[in-house]
Amino acid sequence: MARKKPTPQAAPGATQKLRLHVPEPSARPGEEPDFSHIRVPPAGALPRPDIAAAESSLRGYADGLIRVLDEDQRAVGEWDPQLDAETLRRGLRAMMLTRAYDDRMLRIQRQGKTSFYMKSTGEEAVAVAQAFALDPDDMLFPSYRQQGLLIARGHSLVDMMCQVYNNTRDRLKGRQLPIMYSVREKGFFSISGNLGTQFPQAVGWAMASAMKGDTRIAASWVGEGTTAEADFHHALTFASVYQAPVILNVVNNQYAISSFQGFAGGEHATFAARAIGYGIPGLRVDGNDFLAVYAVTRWAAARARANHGPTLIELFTYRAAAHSTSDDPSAYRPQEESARWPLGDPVERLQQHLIGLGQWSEAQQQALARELDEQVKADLKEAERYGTLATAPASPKTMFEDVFKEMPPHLIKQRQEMGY
Amino acid sequence: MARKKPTPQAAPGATQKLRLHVPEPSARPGEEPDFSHIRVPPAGALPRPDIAAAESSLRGYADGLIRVLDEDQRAVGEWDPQLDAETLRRGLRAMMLTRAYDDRMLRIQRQGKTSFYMKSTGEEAVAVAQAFALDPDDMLFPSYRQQGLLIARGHSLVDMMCQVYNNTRDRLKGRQLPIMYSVREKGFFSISGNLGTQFPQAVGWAMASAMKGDTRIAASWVGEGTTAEADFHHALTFASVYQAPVILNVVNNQYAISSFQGFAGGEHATFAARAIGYGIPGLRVDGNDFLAVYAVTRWAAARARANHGPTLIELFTYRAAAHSTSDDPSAYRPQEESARWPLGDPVERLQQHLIGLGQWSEAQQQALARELDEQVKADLKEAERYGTLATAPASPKTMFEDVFKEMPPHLIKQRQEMGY
Amino acid sequence: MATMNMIQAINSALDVMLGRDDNVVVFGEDVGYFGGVFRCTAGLQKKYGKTRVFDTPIAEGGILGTAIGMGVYGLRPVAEIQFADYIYPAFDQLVSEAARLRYRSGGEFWAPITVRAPCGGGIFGGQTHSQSPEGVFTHVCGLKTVIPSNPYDAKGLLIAAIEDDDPVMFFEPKRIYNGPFDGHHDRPLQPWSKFRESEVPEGHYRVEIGKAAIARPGADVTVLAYGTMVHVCLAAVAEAQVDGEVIDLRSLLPIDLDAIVTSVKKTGRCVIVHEATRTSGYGAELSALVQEHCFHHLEAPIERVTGWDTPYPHAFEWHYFPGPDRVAAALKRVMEG
Amino acid sequence: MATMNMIQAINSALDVMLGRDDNVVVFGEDVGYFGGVFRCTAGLQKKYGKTRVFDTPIAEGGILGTAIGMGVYGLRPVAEIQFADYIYPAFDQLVSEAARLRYRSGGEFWAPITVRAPCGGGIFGGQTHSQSPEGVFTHVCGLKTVIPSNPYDAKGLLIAAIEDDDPVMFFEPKRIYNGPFDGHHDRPLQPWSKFRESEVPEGHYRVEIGKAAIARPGADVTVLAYGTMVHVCLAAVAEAQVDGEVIDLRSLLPIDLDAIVTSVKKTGRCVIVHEATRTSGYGAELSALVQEHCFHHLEAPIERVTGWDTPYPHAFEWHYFPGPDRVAAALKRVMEG
Ligand SMILES: Cc1ncc(C[n+]2csc(CCOP(=O)(O)OP(=O)(O)O)c2C)c(N)n1
Ligand SMILES: Cc1ncc(C[n+]2csc(CCOP(=O)(O)OP(=O)(O)O)c2C)c(N)n1
Ligand SMILES: [Mg+2]
Ligand SMILES: [Mg+2]
Repeated sequence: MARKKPTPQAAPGATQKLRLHVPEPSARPGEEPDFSHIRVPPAGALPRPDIAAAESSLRGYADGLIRVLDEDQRAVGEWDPQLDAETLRRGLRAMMLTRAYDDRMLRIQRQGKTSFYMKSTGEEAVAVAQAFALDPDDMLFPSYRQQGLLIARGHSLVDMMCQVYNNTRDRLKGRQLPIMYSVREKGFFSISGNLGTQFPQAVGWAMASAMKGDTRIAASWVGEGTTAEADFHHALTFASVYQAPVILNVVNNQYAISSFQGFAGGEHATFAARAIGYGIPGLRVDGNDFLAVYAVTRWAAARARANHGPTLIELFTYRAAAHSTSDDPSAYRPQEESARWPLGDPVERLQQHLIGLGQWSEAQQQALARELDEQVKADLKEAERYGTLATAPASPKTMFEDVFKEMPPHLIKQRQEMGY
Repeated sequence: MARKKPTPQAAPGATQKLRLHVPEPSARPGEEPDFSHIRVPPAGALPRPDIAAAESSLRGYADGLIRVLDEDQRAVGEWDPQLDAETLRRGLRAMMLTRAYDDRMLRIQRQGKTSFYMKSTGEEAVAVAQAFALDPDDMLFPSYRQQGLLIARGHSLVDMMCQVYNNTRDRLKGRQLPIMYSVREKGFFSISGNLGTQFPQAVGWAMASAMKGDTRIAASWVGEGTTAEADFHHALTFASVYQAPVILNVVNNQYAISSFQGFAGGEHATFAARAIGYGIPGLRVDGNDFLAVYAVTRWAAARARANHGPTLIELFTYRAAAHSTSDDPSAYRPQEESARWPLGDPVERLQQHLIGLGQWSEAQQQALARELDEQVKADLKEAERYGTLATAPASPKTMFEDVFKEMPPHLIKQRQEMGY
Repeated sequence: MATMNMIQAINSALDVMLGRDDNVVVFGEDVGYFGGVFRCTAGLQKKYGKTRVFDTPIAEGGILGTAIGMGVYGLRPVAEIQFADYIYPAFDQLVSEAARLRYRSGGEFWAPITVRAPCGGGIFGGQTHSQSPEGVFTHVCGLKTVIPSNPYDAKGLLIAAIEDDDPVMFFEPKRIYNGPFDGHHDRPLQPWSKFRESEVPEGHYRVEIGKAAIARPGADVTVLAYGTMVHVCLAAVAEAQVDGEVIDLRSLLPIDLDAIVTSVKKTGRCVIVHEATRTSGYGAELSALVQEHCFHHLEAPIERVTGWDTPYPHAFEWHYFPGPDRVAAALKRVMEG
Repeated sequence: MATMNMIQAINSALDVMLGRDDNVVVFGEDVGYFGGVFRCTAGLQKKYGKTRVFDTPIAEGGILGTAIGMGVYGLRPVAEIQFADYIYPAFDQLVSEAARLRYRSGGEFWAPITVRAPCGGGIFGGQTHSQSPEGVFTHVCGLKTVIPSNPYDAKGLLIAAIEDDDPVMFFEPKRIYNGPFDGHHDRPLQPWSKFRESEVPEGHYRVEIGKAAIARPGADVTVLAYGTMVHVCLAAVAEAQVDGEVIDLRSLLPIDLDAIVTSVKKTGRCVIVHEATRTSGYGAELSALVQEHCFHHLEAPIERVTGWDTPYPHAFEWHYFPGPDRVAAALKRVMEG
């Protein structure tokens, strides 16, 4: 939790004036970054409970922090998922590809080739490790910062770029803001611009899967700031009441645009602890630790598949980049803060882990970085053959379609008015 | 918590079909009432913590049940508020008056003199003891089942009856459904027909009081069923973030119309436990124990006044009457269930306590019952002089007023159209 | 054929669809074991089981949020909002999600949900059990909105709504659940069984969404109404002794513009009636449409007879309710003007 | 006098009111330290402190629920909803509470809140950063709804809204924050500083809620518009070379009916323009009102030029946006028909 700067208080007993407490982050621009309030327990300290364990026996996990990679990036403790080197390398690759994709897309936005972009830099382990931990046909209800899910599921970058460009191959027909992907064949639900709405929808999907005696579970993601929305509460209530087979993830990257997580309640409890009041296990995990994120997600998935109900996971991480291309973090947080994040960088940590295992080298690392950058460039070239928002976007002809399954008379009339 | 009838499960490990869990109460009409799942800890067992105690040290209170009156209705333990006999007699009187009022109003509704009524039978200790524990100028944001707050604050029954009758003296000008009281001079906020909306409003009022360096705190009430609404989550979030001086009460009377509290999440956690995830103390109290309710409310009030922030109180009780005059509980719960409620009746318990103290007698009890019944009859006679909904309600002349502070032209025009 | 009131007709539609399609699920507050505060789902949980017909937490936003997720999975959820007045907590899930999903996903995902909600006043429910919010939903592109006025249409429209692959708002005028209330609250209510529209097939049939019905043919003035007001208008036409053509819109969106235009071009006069507050109510859209399409045929100003722009005052229900007298007066004005 | 764009004018209104009245508080998502995503509250927290100007959790329903409570206490809360598209989660608190409180309590309690929300498209914000939901709020009795079209009105109307004892919806057309955009997206935007309406008094003044302004007097046709569309209509009138009288409504509820009726009776023709979707938009109410009050003066059908009944498509913003060409075409039709 962020350090709570308490409002000064008069002597107890004496009737005193009430005072409003307004949260204050530990450091503002110009001040020294200060993460002294963040307790980082040693890796491997927490045991891995049985997937059938009663919620009441799991409450410690809401205040704890599940970590597998230690200071030297060695995997330690019961939560070590014991992944083989090949899988770890694929994970590293997917995270690096996500980062390379983000960097390239930011550039093309800066070049004016599209209107908007959002990076996930520093949070790649969340989406990639969780995609690896879930089954390919589990249904994903993401927020706008889990592009790593698509990349880890091997979706075409060209297809993603075409959406960002709103070009003639944009499967969303130029209708959506860049990065608001929807990829049905990859079990990736249409991203909404309205925060949190996907959370209860994921629960409903999971309830349906349970009604039908299916085996597929659902997972959803919101940021810590979004936990304040009604949809968060509705999702947890319905997940608890019907014991839905769903994994509800809160990505605590410390910020909601300019607001630090204290404005979502983070001064007074962890976000994992929100689960306790619903009788749902709440687990807090080092979100920059690929192995820990993978292991905790596997545990929650196994629990859900065995009809033991939902799990809330708080992924403790840091938003290293700006909120979006419309944002400039230097206006509200110390510049060097990102570099001081106590839990490090997920890509570097997994890389060091592999090197420590003798399964990876600096040389391979650099070669892979170059390879991925080339791939992204090549994909971008192809995507641009289908146009960009600046040049040739998709055709407005289709703009009256899909409001309804069949176009009602008034829309046919309006389309004619528009000249199509 | 209600006993959870678990959905049968296959052997762990084996990939199995998912199944939807749908809550089921312990007994339905025709079945034996069954409260075996309700743990009733001995009175006096729990210590009374310091009002400045950290929330993390109070989590046990969310699963516990604070009780002062033991089996013999003697006051025991640290939570005994040590009230003098006079105060106890006033409390008994207010609870009995509330019950007498409810019984009489139900009758007049059955006689067709008004359209609707809602009783608080069995829950009188909640409103009355809490009104006693708060200061007279603390602001109350009630639900529709805390008429006892008004009665405990000495509000005129005639005035309340005039609202129920929508008659010429109805201060709400015939606009509101019966029992939707609003009494500004008693710090009693306008009751809304929309569940839960008052919860964040109370937090906002408390925030304002804190901004202004005032000393008045706010209190609000919702039923356990209403905790599922967004407003509940918003209230707790804002109360936590700004450490608002507010007491948030959840009256768990086991039912929401026909739905037992399992449909609000009660199978998996207590409602007091909801507070934990927001870093707010959550205390569960025997809602039929006048002394316990009083003591816990005093504690929460003192905590708020000393700028130690909000408290959530779960008042564990039972809705002995129908939900409203539109409801017939025999359709969804065993008839005899109410009589079997393990925590007894709040009026009888306080009465026995006073008799045990040698401060009260059966004779006094009967005399008081007669006196109150007479008072209610007399007040009713007066109220009926100002008309009833069936005979002479308030005048429609005023029906276009108070939509806005000043009537805009379109409403003046509509009033003329109506002929006024 | 059976004789049904509107509650029975709605129950029958749900029963038929639960029986025909395993993907239909029915839920809402007090909907399961108890069968709904208006009894529309009575007996269905017993017949189809707890995982097809069930109670929910009291969270309209959660009910529709999860319903959308179920729809995405492939189910056809039918959710009840206990009173239309309580639909606002679910407004964001309806407007930003159910209505937008097909569009924003390029047709990849959609939410074939049906939202049932009792609406309208006349039962002394006060301002939070009497509202008619239908107009707001007609402004939301991506939602369909229907309101039946009798048992036959109620069952046929509800089945059509459940089978529709787009989200449908299905408003039930609670005042006419048991009989066609014509606004004369001082007279005994005639039960549905006395009227032809209570003859309802037991099995499956559809009333097409987007088609109006002519409740009473006439030559002098077109009266546009829906729900309870259809019966009020029929009474008013009789009492005003004008040859009014009463059109029961049944579907507000999509709207049967042809039926409206054909009638107004014939009569040259139009009165629009609804119970909802006037300003920016659906009557405004109807007035605009008629004016745009029939301008040169209009012989008198189009009149709106509606609820006043105030909350629904408990004691003055009958002053608020647009009864036959107010409609008749408007008819006379339009015939003269 | 100072020269201000709309952002500066709004900031100045808040500054003036925070300075004059201790009961004014300003809050919303990213409103405090950062000063708002559109910078409308920049510098105010530094000047007035954290308990007068502060950030909030991301919960629009909580923001307005607590705002109502503060209003009941006696404060004058000014809450920002970051984008009008995100107001729906707060819909119940607005409709069922803020709008109803004075009425249901017989005048004992009220919520003098002001809700600021940037609205409208034209900034490539896609379907969830471009909406114009104002029409919905005009259907809610108990709410006032205003939309300024220039810096002078923005400051004067915002001060009037804050001082108003009823809840006021204050919509800010974000496309004209920096200059009076006339719909010609291919031309450079002229900054406000080049226009008279950017001359704004530094101190306190009010623009009365409920009074329209004549943006351009004319004799041939009345053009009803508000917000960004005022500037689009001025351009269209010039390009169509008709002597149009452009009325900037400024306040949608209460509406300045006299100004509208006087103009239409003079011109005999009317075109209504808004960016929101057409069906049941506020244009429908305007059309109905004009037709009811000016029927015998109308020489041509009233036309509505609006956003289409689809979500706001990101890539096709300029196909969706009702630009000067579409308005000009309507003006010509109305002059002929
Ligand atoms: C309902 C709603 N309110 C406000 C916004 C504007 N908004 C977009 S992102 C954002 C911050 C979200 O922060 P968080 O949930 O922590 O997610 P993160 O961006 O950190 O991944 C806000 C306020 C929105 N999109 N939807
Ligand atoms: C927003 C909203 N949804 C639904 C209702 C209908 N309703 C009225 S009371 C009630 C049950 C409330 O139960 P609970 O919160 O436990 O309070 P109790 O009646 O037991 O005191 C319901 C569903 C309502 N009034 N408002
Ligand atoms: Mg965040
Ligand atoms: Mg209850």
